[in-house]
Formats: sequence, structure tokens, C-alpha cells
Amino acid sequence: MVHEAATAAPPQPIEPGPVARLFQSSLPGLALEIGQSPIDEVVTVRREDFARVMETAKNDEQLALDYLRCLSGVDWLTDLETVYHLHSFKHGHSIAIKVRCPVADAHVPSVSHLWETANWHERETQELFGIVFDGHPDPRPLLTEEGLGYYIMRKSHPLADIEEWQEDYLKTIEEAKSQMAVATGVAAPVDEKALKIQMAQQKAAVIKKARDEARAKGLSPEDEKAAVQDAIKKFEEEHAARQAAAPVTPAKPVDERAAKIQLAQQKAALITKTRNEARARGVSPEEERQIVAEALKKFSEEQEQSAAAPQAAPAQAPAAPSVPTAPMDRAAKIQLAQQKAALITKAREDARAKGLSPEAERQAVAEALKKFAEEQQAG
Amino acid sequence: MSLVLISHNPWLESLARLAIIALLVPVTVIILTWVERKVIGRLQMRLGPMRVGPYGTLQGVADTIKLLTKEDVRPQTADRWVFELAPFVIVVPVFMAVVAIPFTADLFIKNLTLGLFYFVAVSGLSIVGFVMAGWGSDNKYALLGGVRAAAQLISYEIPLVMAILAVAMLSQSLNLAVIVGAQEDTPNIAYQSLAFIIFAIAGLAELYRQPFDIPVAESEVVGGPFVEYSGIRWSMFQLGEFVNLVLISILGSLIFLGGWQWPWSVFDASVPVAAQVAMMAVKTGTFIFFFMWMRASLPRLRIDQMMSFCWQLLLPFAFLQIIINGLVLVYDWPNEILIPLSGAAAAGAVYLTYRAARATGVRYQPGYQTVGSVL
Amino acid sequence: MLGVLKAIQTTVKAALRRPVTVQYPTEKKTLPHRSRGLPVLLWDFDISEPFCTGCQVCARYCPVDCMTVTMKDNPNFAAGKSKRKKIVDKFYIDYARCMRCDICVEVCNFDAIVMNNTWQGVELSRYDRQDLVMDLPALLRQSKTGELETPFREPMGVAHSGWAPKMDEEEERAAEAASLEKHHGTSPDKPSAPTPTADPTAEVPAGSQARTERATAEAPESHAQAGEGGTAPSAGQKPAEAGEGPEKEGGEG
Amino acid sequence: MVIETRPPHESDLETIDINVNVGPQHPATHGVFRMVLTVDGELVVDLDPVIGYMHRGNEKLPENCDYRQVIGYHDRTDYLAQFNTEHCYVEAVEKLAGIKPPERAEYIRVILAEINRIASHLMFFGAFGTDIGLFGTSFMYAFRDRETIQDLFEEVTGERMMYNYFRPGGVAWDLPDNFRQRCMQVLDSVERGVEQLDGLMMENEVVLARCRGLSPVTPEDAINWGLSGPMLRATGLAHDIRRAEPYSIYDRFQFDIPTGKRGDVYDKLVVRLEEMHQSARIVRQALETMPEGPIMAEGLKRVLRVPAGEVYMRVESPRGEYGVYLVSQGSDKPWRHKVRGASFSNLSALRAMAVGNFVSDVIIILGSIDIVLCEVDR
Repeated sequence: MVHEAATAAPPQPIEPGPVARLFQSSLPGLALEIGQSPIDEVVTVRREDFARVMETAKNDEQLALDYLRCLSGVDWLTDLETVYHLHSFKHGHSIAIKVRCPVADAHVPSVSHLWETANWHERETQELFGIVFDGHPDPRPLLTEEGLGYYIMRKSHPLADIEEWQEDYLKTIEEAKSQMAVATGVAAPVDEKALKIQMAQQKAAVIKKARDEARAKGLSPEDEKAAVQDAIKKFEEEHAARQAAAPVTPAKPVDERAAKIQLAQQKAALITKTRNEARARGVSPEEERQIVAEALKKFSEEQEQSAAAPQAAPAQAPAAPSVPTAPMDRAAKIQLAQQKAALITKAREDARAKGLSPEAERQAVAEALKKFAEEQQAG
Repeated sequence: MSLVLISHNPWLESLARLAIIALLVPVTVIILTWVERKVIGRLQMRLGPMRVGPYGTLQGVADTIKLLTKEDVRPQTADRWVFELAPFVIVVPVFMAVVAIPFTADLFIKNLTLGLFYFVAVSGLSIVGFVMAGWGSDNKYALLGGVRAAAQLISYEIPLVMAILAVAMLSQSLNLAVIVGAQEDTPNIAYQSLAFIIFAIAGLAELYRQPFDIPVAESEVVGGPFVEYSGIRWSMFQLGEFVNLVLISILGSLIFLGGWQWPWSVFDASVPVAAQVAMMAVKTGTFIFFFMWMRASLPRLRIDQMMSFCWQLLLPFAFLQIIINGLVLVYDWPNEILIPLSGAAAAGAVYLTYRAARATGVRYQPGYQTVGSVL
Repeated sequence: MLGVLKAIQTTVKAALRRPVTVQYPTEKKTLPHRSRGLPVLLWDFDISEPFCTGCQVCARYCPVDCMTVTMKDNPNFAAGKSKRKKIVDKFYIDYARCMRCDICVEVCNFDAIVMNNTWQGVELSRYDRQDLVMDLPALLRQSKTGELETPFREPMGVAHSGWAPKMDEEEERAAEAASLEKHHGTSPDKPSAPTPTADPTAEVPAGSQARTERATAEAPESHAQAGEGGTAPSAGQKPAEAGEGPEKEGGEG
Repeated sequence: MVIETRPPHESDLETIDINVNVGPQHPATHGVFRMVLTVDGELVVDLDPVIGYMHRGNEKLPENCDYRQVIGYHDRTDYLAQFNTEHCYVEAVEKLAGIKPPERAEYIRVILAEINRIASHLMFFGAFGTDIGLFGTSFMYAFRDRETIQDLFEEVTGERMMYNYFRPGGVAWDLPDNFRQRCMQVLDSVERGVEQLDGLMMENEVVLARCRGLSPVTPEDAINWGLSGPMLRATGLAHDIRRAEPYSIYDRFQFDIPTGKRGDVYDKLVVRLEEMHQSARIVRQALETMPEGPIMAEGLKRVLRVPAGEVYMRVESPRGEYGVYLVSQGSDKPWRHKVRGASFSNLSALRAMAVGNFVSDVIIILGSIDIVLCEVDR
């Protein structure tokens, strides 16, 4: 097979490029939307005749697009688009074929029977975008685990801002800010970012719950989606109603994570204690398990009483970042450093006044520092 | 027993000698781990251990301490006694073999008249240990490794024994001291060059070292039967392997390179003990270096290639060597005829392996599609 | 067997060549001039205050957001000693998160932050991840004590800050060459980034003068969100005049 | 190619095929990749690859980053050929935004990308040697040369691996003054190292016996599976994006495209070894004709806003075709940023290539694909 070096299709106004013209000739009378990207030509096709276009793309003599380079999904909020970049080894030309489908009915015919590599690409797009490829031999998710419930690459899936990753570190600053606000009596600024994230998580939970109910009732996929949609709408109205009813003043966030850890540790200690007693008494494994269970039940009842009691002791602010030394000797240290710095500048000044070379200057500074250190010991 | 250690009472005497061996062998193993890491490091253009002690000399000691203090874990679903006894089944036969191997004319524990026979019988036992370790640790990799070890060690046992048999035929005795004595003027390597080649390759396979480290291939079965062992149990496998390495090297230098006498015995009869020890050290050292050298430069064979290499090539040529010895002994031809005969057979074997390896394909230059620049 | 012999011969030939190991703690490889350790701040010895004015441009452009910067009014400015109206109050860099992508050094208008190219910048193992959060004194320590001799700053010709060349290359090359002879003499491997600021004899080369005007004029646009923590500067307010005083202790070899 | 898996034989001694988990934590999987092998004795009856352990959302996070902050993500998708991946992304942004980088910047990019290809192939030979059984020898030889290359990169960019050195419109800063002589010195020592690797592995009968004729791939299958790079060229197809669709200034250099004959594991070794020499050849030509001058396009504003549009830019990375499909809506953040990793398609063909061989062969076949898991899972 002779491979002449195909020159990149020159960018032209939207009148069809060479490959697009081939497409038009081999598929007469088909609605093709022609576009031009900096490297390849782009042909947008309706979903109904997508399968036929792909058949001809692969099997047609003139086109012979036998190499599927890249299959990517794009989320345009209103509808989902899949882009197929194809290349022909025989003629050396390449083209991008696009097909769109509405978000509600995200179905696209699969092309894994034409190109083997589409198998994995389609599985990945399916789990990240939620576009169902009809006729795919093995639609298991590829990268994420089963039953994730939401589609990561969709724009609707909230991308939490980077602050989200620094919770404990930022909590100290939030704490400091809210304490300072309380001290000065100014109302603590409402933290909309945390609110936004909470809202998104609740929404995802609502969607999941609605979907499970629908599946439990055994509805067909369409009305399952309808059920999910109105669940979301209901959730929004409630939220708006709650918002209007009582302006939310954020209660000081009790640090539940630390409390939870503490609770778990207490439980673990309790379990080991009861188990050792049971074993000391030489009890058979079943009774031993009952004893541990009772101890746990007793422990959880105590927890309820203590929770109903006045608010748990306010969680102590986690250690402020890296202020290890006691403030007193830090000031001394800074003071020492400043003296040293002043000494260095003075030594440098007179060295330069004498016009010494850089090395001699550095020695002068070093001696000054040594002398200063000896004075420190002596003093 | 000319050299008397403590007393003439045979029990006390052998007890003293066993004590020495029990002390001497672990020390040599510790030194050997250091030597191996240094030699392989040097072959790979790096320094090897340098941090523990001057030039890393205490590395072996540090490893031993780590292994002894490390907790030896046993998987819960492991077959308890099979798992726990496997290391002993591998190590004890090796130490038993040490008893029958004379290091020099009078430095040995017990020079048996059937020394070679005893050595071969005992070293065959450790194969059971591998299969026990493989089955006992209830781990798929260990199972695969154990089965591979059984296949390899059993099939390479036979050429090894044949090579030793050929030498024993020549010197008409199974007593190692007599064999060494027989090599007064010319070492057996000259007479039995084919047997020497078969002994070296089969010895390499017995030690499951490169290119025959299929049972413990770390990229395929991740350590084979030793996967689930740690701490002192794993160190016993390591001990067994290195003692085996020393033993086969010593045996090789005894029966092929003329033991502790050869170059001296050509000039004058009496050979001082120091010279004997030095001679033996040099010869064993060359063998050990040869094994380490192979480890640094050869990749691993596939299991079916290894098996076919043993059964279709090593074994027939081992029998050929025995037939040649038989002819020479029966018709009383002078031993010197063995040199060309055995040499020719060895050359034939080498050529056959060369052609077999090359049959799978010759290295060739890639086909170029020379398209100049588009300018 | 020829191939096997060739392989064996290769390993032996390799054994005869000198081993290449560098025994790290005792002998250390000399770090190249541009080596990127972790970011540190520079200390202006003449007015004995950091160069950083806390303008948070680096914190905004950091892809992993590992910096937290707060700003305060500069006491020296009130005392008339320094030109900087604002000075950095608290500056935290979380070394555990920083990926050393050098974007902060590129976007800093005041050349206040630089990549540490000494071994201390790399030897930072700690027992607790919290200790890797460096506060202001820790960040300034190295340039204060003069360990950081020649930090690498890209030559002026390049999109120094703001991804656009601020001035033409010849003028800047001339400015570099001038300041270079004065301090280093002709060092063989011309450190490609001599100190950009003026040399002590108060003769301010045109290059750095023009650059500081442009840095202040082009205050970070509306892009700047309110920096979290502490009094966030309103976007419009012009950061202080860049301190251009005599050459920095850190900068001078 | 239809794979007939052998029907389980009904001997009287009922044997079952065991599932061996060549798990995410295994020396031969070059990272976190898991193969569930159904094994009958030593013969692999079925293979189910499991990926996704390294999925870090490299396509979702850039939708929240400035166009310059995204470069860091490309260093971490293919961590053995960062300059090639950065080159691809940066070219994509330049094509969208219509920026023309100056000549010197193009030369710097080509030189560094080609040296990075040598470093990546060296890494392949090191890892492949360990898979096949060489006890670390090939690793040490390959890494000694790779260290010299990494030192050179550290002198240019300051980093040994995650460079973040290319920018849309040029490169971050200029080369050091002694770069030309240092580069020649590194190339010579690396070429000597490649000769050493060649001597150690390529004519070694054991390597020949194990790799020759192992899972041959026909050109039609290679195209159907979407293979690219050395995997494709090993089957005899001379498809190299630097030659088929020349980007940047690759059309100014003379170099050959090595191709194999039967697409088996040995051909892949031969092709990669030869590519290292060709890359050195390109670098030498580029070093002679590299002009002086600016290294950053003019008139770039502080915040780079890319006009709306889309582009699928592909580059010949050491593993194959590395593509970036960039869709922008005109803001300073990309709307959709899809990365086509070469190892993703190459790995999808593993099952078809591996079933029917021995366990030790499957390990080499996986090694010969030279996968980088971050590129597969993104």
C-alpha cells in the first residue's frame, strides 16, 4: 500500500472539503452538515441515518475509513454529542463524524462491530457520559465501578472547587474567621461554597433515591427517567420554599468527623473488652457474640441519652498549622535573626566600601557571623 | 581419619565436626549473599551494597538479623503442617549432603566409600519440599511455582546424575577422595568435556538460577513456592539455596577440575594443606562466579523450552557420553582417546543447541520505508 | 550460542567500566542552576523586608492551590523607609501539595518568589504532613541566611510575568550583561538569570525601571477573586510600587 | 480474528481451570492493571483485563483550569514522554487560538520531544528485560542512559520528569548556553548505551527463542484494533504521524520509519530499538539548523482566551498516537478536553493477542505493548 503523505486539509470556508465531498457523492441526498476544524473536516449527521453513514464510511471504496482514532463524548447541556475521528490508511485522509442526541434520550447505535477499538471507547463514554450505545456486546463500565449512579463527565455533575480538598486546613481558617467575627460582633460571612456543595450532594441523593424507587416498581426506562426528573423538580421547589421561609444562619459546624472517630474508637475498645471477658470465662463463640452485641446495644443507648443532653463539648479547633514553638522563644529567635541580618548588611557595607572582591566579601560576612556567634555563647 | 579434633571416640569426634559445619556453613552463606550482590552489582555497572560496614561487608549480617527478627506469618487458610515443615524438608537434605563432601584430603566429616551415590540420593529429597511449600501456602502463585519446581528439578536431576556417573565410570569408584586421586595428571574436564557441560547446565537448573529460574520467576509467579513465607522460614529457603550453590560448586571442582591436587600433583606428590585449601577455594570460586555471571546476563527460558531442552538434548548426550566411556573401558583403549571423542560429542551438542535456538529465527535488520523529507 | 556469548561478553565489558553510582548522602550530585526545588520567598536586605507584597496572584494561578496569602499595610512605608505600600502578612505554602510547576514564579509581578535550587529545597522529609505547611519565616529563612546564592529567574526576554514579553530582548540582554560583569565577572556558565534589579551604585538601568512601572500599571484584572483569609485587597487597588532598591542579598552570588 | 477458546477436556480426572489474578499489585503489570487469567495448567484459556485503578479525572479537572494550568495534567497522563504530550496539547491550543510559535521554539520542542522518545524507549527496554527474566541488568543499563537524559532535561527545564516547560505560543524560557555541546555529549553516551542493550538482548538466543513468533499480528487486525505506534509498525505498516500528517517542523528532517515483518514481540523490540537511532538522527539535524531568536510568540495577553471551536490534535508519542480533542467555548477554560491515550487502544487488543499462550508469554506480550497506566485510565 502506497502512502502518499496527505497534506493537511487546507482550512477553507465551509464549502465541503475533499473528504466531505466524497461523503456527499457516496451518500446522495443525505442531510450532512459540513464543518471545518483546523486539521480535519467535520460532518454532523442525524442520528437516524448514523448507522448507514458509518457503514459506508468503513466499507465504501473511495472513503475506506478503516481506522477509528478517537471516540469522544461532549456534553452540550441541552444534548450529548459523540465525535468519531476516522482515518483511512488507503487514501491517507481523515475526517470527524459527529452525532447528537438529546440528554433525555441518550441512545446512539454502536459501531463496535465495524471497528474493534470502538468496544472500549464506547464503554468508557457510556459510563462517563451516560450515552447508551445500542448493540454493544459488553456494556460493563470500564474505569469506574458498577452502579455509580451519576455520570462524572456531565456538566451537571458538580466539580467541587479545589478548596474542597483542603477541608481540615481551611477549617482552621474558617474557625479563626468565625471566632474573629463573633468576637467583633460582625455577622460571620455566609459560606456559599459549602452550601452549594451540600445542595449538589442532596440533589444527587434525591436522583439516586428516585431511580431506585422507579427500578423497584419495575418501570420502563422512559418513565423511570420521568420519575427522576420530577423528583428533581420537587426537590428544587422544596429547597426554594425552605430558603424563603427561614434565612439559614449556619450553625457553627460541630466537627462531626472527629466526633465520629472518637465514637468508633470507644466502640472498638468496648468490643475488645467484652470479648476478652467472654473468652476469659471460656464461653462458646455464639454466646461470646451475643454478649458483645448486648454491650454494643447498651453503649448506643447511652450515646442517645448523652446526645439528648446539652450540646456535646465544642470540638477543639484542630492544631493551627505549624506553629510548633511556644510564642515566647519565637520572638527571641526572630530577634536573633534580625540582629544577624543587620550584622550581615553592616559587614557587607564596609566590605563593599573597601571595594573587596565578592569572595573576600563573603569571608568578611562569615567572620562577622562567627564573631557574633561567639559573643552569643560568651554573653 | 588422620586429623583428630578432640578425641578418638568417634561419637565425640563427629559431634565436634558437625558443630564446626553447623557454624561454618551459615557464615559462608552470609558471606556469599554479600559476594553475590557485589558481583551482580559490578556486572551491572553499580557498586552494590556500600552502606552497612566498610564496602557493605556487614550486609549479610544485617539481612540475617532482619530475617530472624521479622515475624514469620502463616496464611490462615494454609495447610498448617505442610506449610511449616516445607523449609526443613528442603534444608535438611542439603546439610546432610555437606557431610559426605571432602573439602581437602583430610578436611572432611566422613569420607564415605559411596560418597557420590550418597550425595545424589540425598539431594533428590529437597524436591518434595518445593511441592510441599507450593501446596501448603494455599496461594495460586505458590501452587504454580511448586508444580514448576517439581517439573524442572526432577527432569534436570537425571542429566546431572548421568554426568556424575560418567566420571565415576572413568575413575572406577564412587569415593570422592579416590576420584580426586585418579585425576593425578589430567583433570576429568579434559577427558569428559561433554559431561562437564551437562553437569554445569544441569547444576544451574538444580539451583533454579537464571536462565532456569522458572519456579521462582518474579515477573510471572512472583517468587514461586516461597511467596507466603517470611522471616526465618524464608531465610531457611535462602540458606538452602546458597548451601546448594556451594555444594554443587565444590562437587564440580572435585570431580571435574581435579579437586585439591591437580596442578600441584603434576610437579610433586606432597601438597601442603594450605595449598590444598587455596586450590579448592579458587576452583569453587570460579564455579560460583560462573553461576552468578549467568544470572546477570541471561533471561529466563519458557517452561516448555526448558523441558524439551532437557529431555531432547541433555539426556541423549549424557547417554552418548556414557556409551563412549563404556567403549573405552571395555576395550581398554588408553584414556587419552577420550579427549577427542568427548570433545567432538560436546561440539556436536553445542552446535545442535545453536541450530535449535537459531531455527526460531535469525536477527535481521528492520525493513525501512525510506521516505525522505517532504521538502 | 553466539548470541549468548555476545550477551555474556557485554556484561563483562560493562563490569570493567567505572560504576556509575553516586553515594547520595556522602557525595551529592551538583544541582544544575535551574533545578526546581520548592518555592521560597526572597528577602530584600536593604529595607530588611520580604519582596512579596501579598498580592495573591500566585495563589490564584496555582493549579493545586497550595498557597494562602494575606496582606497588611507596610510599617516601613509609613516610616518612609520602603516604597511598598502593602507587605505580606501571612504566607503559607503547603509543600505536600505543591507540584513544582513554576507557574507562581512566572506570574509574580514583584519577583518575590523563586524556585529553590539548593539541596535544602529537595531534602524536606518530615514525620507529619502538617510540618510541610511552611509559614512566612520558614519560606524566608533560606534567602535571609544567604544560602540561596543564585536563584534562577528566567531571562527578561521571555514572557516574564503575565505571559507577554514586557520589553524587547536587546535592552534586557544589555541590562543583564551590565549587572553581570559587576557581580560575577565572566563566570564560564553564564547564570542565565542574573539579578534583574539595579546594582547598588544607584544607577538604575532602564530595563528594570520600565518593568516595574508596567508591573504596577497592569494590576491584576478583575480576574482576581477575593483572596480567602484576612483582609482581601479590593481588586482595583494598585499594589504598592515594586521595591527596586539596591540588589538583593539573595540575588548576589 | 476469531479466538476459539479450547473446550474444557472431559478427562476422567475432572480438572477445572483456575482463575489466577495477575493483580493490580504485580511486578509485571507496569503499574496498576489487573488481568484475571483463566489458566488450564500453564495455558491461558481466557483473559479479562480490569482497568480504572489510575482513573483521576484527567479529562474533567481541566474544565476548571486556565489553559496554562492544564499543561500540568498532560505531564501526568503519559509520565514517560512528557514533552510529546505537552507538545500535543500546546499545538492543539495554538491551532485553536491561531498562535504561530517562533522558529526557535519549534526547534526546541522537536529536539526535546525526540530525546524524550529515546528516554521512553530506554525505559521500555529496561522494563521488558525484567519481564523476560534478565535480573535487572537491562534495567541498570537502560536507566544509566536515561539518567544522563534526565540530567540534561533538568539543566534545561529544572525538572527531571514533570517539566511543564512548553507554553501555548512557545516555551517557558530559553535553552542554557552550553546546551548544544551538552546535548551532543548526551547523544553519544546514549548511543553507546543503546549498542550495549542491543548486544545484551537482541541476539541473545534465549530472547530469540522466547520472543520470536509470539502472538503475530496482521496489519488488518492492527488497524481494526486501533493499534498505533511501534505496535502498528511492527506489523509492517509504515504509519508514523510525523510522516503521514506532518505537524510542527517534522517535515524538515530526514529520518526513516523502521517496520517489522510479522508483528510479533521480537519485531516490536527491533522497531523500538531502531526508532532510538532515528530520533538521535533527527536531534542532530535539528541541532545544526536551530536558529537564534525569540522563544515566545508576540502579543499574548495575560489571560489566554481561546476563540470557540474544536480541534483533534495528534502527535506520534513513543507508545503511538497521542491525541487531544479540545473543544472551547471562547472562555479561558476548555469546554471539553478529551485525551486519546495510545496505550488505551493498544491495551484493548491484549485479550485477542494473549489467549492461547503460556502464562510466561502473556507477561511478555503485556510488556511488549509498553503500556503506561495513567494514559489508559486518565
